[in-house]
Amino acid sequence: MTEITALHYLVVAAALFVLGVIGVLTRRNVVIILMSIELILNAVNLNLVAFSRMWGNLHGQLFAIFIVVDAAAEAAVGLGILIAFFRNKETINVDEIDLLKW
Amino acid sequence: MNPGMHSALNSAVTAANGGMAPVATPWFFYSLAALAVISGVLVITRRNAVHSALALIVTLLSVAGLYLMLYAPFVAGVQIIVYAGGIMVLFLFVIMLVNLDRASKDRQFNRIWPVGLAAACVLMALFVSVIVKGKALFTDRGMPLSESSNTQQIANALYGEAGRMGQYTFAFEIASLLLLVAILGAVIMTKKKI
Amino acid sequence: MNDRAKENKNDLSIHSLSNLDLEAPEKTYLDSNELILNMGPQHPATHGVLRVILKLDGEKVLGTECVIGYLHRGVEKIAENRTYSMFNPYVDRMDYVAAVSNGLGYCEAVEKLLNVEAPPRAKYIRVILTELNRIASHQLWLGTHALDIGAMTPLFYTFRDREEILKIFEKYCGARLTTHAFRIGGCQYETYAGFEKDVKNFLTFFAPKIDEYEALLTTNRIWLERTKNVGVISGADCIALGVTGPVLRASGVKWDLRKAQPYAAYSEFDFEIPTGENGDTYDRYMVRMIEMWQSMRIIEQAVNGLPEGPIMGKVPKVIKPPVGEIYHSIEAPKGELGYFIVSDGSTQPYRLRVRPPSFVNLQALDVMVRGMLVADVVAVIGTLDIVLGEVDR
Amino acid sequence: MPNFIMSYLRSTEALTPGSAGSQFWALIYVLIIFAGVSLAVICMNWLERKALAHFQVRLGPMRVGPHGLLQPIADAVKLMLKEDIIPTEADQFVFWVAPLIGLLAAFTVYTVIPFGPTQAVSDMNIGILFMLGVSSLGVLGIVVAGWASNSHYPLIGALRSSAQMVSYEVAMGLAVISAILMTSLNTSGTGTLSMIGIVQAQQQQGVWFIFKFFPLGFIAFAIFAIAMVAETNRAPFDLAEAESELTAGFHTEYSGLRWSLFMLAEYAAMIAVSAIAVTLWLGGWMRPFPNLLHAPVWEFIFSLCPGFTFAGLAAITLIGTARMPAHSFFKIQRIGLAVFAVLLGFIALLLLVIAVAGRSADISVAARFRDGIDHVYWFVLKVAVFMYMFIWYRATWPRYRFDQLMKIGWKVMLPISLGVLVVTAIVGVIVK
Repeated sequence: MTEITALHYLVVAAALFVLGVIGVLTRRNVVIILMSIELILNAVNLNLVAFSRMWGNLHGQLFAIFIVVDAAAEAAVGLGILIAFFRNKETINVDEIDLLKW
Repeated sequence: MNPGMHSALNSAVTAANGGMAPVATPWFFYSLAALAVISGVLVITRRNAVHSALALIVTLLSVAGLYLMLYAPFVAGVQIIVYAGGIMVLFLFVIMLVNLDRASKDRQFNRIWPVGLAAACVLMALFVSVIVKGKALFTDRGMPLSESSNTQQIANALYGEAGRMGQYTFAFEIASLLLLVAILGAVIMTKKKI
Repeated sequence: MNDRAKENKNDLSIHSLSNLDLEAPEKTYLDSNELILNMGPQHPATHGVLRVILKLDGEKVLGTECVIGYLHRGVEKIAENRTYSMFNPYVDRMDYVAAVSNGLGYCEAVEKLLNVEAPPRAKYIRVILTELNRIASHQLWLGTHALDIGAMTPLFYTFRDREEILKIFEKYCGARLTTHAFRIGGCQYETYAGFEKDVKNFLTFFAPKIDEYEALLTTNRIWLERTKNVGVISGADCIALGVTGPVLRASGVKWDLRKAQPYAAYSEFDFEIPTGENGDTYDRYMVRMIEMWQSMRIIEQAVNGLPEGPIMGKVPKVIKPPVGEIYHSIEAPKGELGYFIVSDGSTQPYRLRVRPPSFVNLQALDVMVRGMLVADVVAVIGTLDIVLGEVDR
Repeated sequence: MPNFIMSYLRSTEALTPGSAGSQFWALIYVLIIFAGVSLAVICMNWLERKALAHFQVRLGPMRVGPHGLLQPIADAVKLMLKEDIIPTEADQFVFWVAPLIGLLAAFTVYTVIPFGPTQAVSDMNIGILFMLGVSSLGVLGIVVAGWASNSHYPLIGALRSSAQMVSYEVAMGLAVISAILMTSLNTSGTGTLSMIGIVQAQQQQGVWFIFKFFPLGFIAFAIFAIAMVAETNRAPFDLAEAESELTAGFHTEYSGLRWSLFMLAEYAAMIAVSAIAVTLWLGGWMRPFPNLLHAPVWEFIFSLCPGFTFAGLAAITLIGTARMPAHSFFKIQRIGLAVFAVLLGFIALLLLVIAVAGRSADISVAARFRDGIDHVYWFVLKVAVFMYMFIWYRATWPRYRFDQLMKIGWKVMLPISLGVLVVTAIVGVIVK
């Protein structure tokens, strides 16, 4: 087998990124859309860490840590909005969330 | 405790600081990558949100494994603690709170799903072209990272060393502010009566 | 019962049995995500076969509904088909952990109807056995109550010590639980040789054991947190609901039939009636603990002053009370235990009605647990000290 | 013998097999630890039932084997043969996979637990982070089990326990950080997250972290000791499986083998968190006073401890054999107990021989072996104390209510652990 280079990781990350984009663009369930966003963020993280390895410095890893922080904040706020919304509309389908007020 | 303990200890410390042969093999990478991608597919195709969440956990853990292979143990640890242990529990919690059998019996994909899929395909084509054309760009450029002092180096970058501010100290503080805002936002959003 | 149940009397579904608005869970909604939880009849903390339907908001109790009758044996109807003497053993099966008290209440009621009186020695024996039984009942309450709140160990301690009381019962009348110790007009059995010594031994044996229970619980922080301000009920509410016994006294109402309407030989003894202040679970716990001490005091006085003499009053061979009705109540361990007997002059009661303390006290459950958490429901069921045999009869 | 077996044994560097890159020995260690933990869970099961019984003035299991020694095995066989019921309405796959998640999380952490300076599968650079992370995955198994059962009691139990575990993880993590902070109080000023490194830091500083900056280390330890009980859902924080309230909490619908997997995971997690506490605050594998009583004679005396412990156990067992009732009914049990006593005595003899042999030749195989036994012995002894404490808590205390539990977690433990962390940092800077 060949040695694993940064390219291999980029392929995996690209695949995860595309999967996340498909999830965001096609699913109706908001929870799954949020999970797809996590997939996208993970793909980005994987890229950053792979580049960090490629260049031999730590900036990529540090960025990845900041993105994890961001993901945590995003999940908390996103799920908070989801609950607030569910309380009012009793639905978690995005295409029913098409009004800017309720 | 044997008398030779202290010397053994010192040698252990020096050995840990020096580089050592990685145990990981290509086989390991391929299985982790396959696991990540397959469960990624499951995340976006499952009807039931809990199944999706479980699949996402598998993805996250295999990505953590990939981080370990990339000599980023601290990021892997953060990934496990924050993502798998924290965020996913939050997700499962919310899924249970809004547990609607209806949602899993509904139509799963929105009406414009062909458009979304097409857009994603275009994106994928872009990625493929970048990877194919720029293959030569992605080879190792720098010194291999040391796995054993990874945490210390990250700490130095975040908090600064020897009295100087680190490169990322300011960003770190901003991140804490972001988390604070997120906490407040989540509380305000979910609390019935404040 | 709601309207639906009235339409269909045979409908035993959860909806027909409940006053709660059970339609709500149909529309799950986060602001009112009410959850209907069926606690029992097979549940470790319902002390038998009580079924409590809980309406919950998360873990907060919005309302409760007790479904009883799983242990119904028709004791009151049986009484109409038995002679007065034949019915005597049946009352032991109501509150089976305080069988002696049940027997005492029934025998005294019939005696009142017959207008006979038990001789002093019989009365003293009755007091001794009843108070021993009160201690046994409180021990069982303490063990199960503590187990409900999560402390396993007191259960085994109390059962170990309760054994000593049951041994005395066994020696006295041959039965441990459903004793059938008394007869109408007195006692059937004379005390066995060494009875007084056994009882005195028990008193010296038991005093340090109460301290042992208290060492585990009374000042335990977790116990205090679990019982203080839990299941609070005011004295007025207690009286309105007819709640009696330690529950009433813990709410600050000093009402004990042993003092208020002395029966048996209680007027001759010196004892205190403990009362609480807050009417919470902790006060009820303390009241019962002090009651055990007071029972020991009474037993001590009774054993020391046990008079000589006959143990059976002048009762005809065939018990045929005159036409009339009588209500007689005693202070059972759980509260006021009353017997209402209507006699038509025959050998069998025309109608017999029991006022069981557990049944009446159980009504307070809803008042006590509204707004509390699920864990408190368990604590409150324990603190009410119900026996389903008595609730359902 | 092949090189891949011997190279690790011959290496003079004291490294764990994982760090030395010896996959073969890492695998052997994994198997040993897996078997050892399973055995420890079985012993713990027996001990809990017996100790709890004696707390509660009863005898506990007495029938299966002498003094119920074979009871856990009988239970295990029963549970394996029992029908495994999956409720019709349950989510089959998730119901099936939930106990495995818990078990996986509970057993994975053992890869970094150091039973000795080399007696660990691997010395991970992020050891303690890894342990906290993986052990926090256990909550997923519980949440998912409660959800998959599709029943009210398990759901409430799962929600309770997940909220509980997530909240106590915060206080736990902060207490752990204050211990990690203490590892950096050396000349170079760099701390470590490695489990072995933490114990070695205690060795270098000459003090267990529980006594460091007294009472700061002790408070952090106490917070961890409380949080770990909550983390493993044990009394008095066993709300998730509160028997009197929720019948059995999240595993109400589970039966047979799957239920026993939950139990296995719970006990394995208990041992794991105790091991963290021992590693972080109680000097891990170190024997008492390694820096004060370091004369060879003390070395020798302390190395006799494992042997004498087993000898004591053998003596107790012999006394038990002698005290068996003289009825013929007990004949087999008496023989069984005697055999057990002889077995324990044999182990004691072996350990004593190794200790004596290790004394005469300092760098020999026997000395290495003796040191290994010593390390594992002291580590296991310290963990066993915690295990006993778990039983003791259960026998003594009532159960907290959910809101009280949350109040303690967020309003008491979290501020205290934060305060301890800050004060530890300040004191550390001043001392330096």
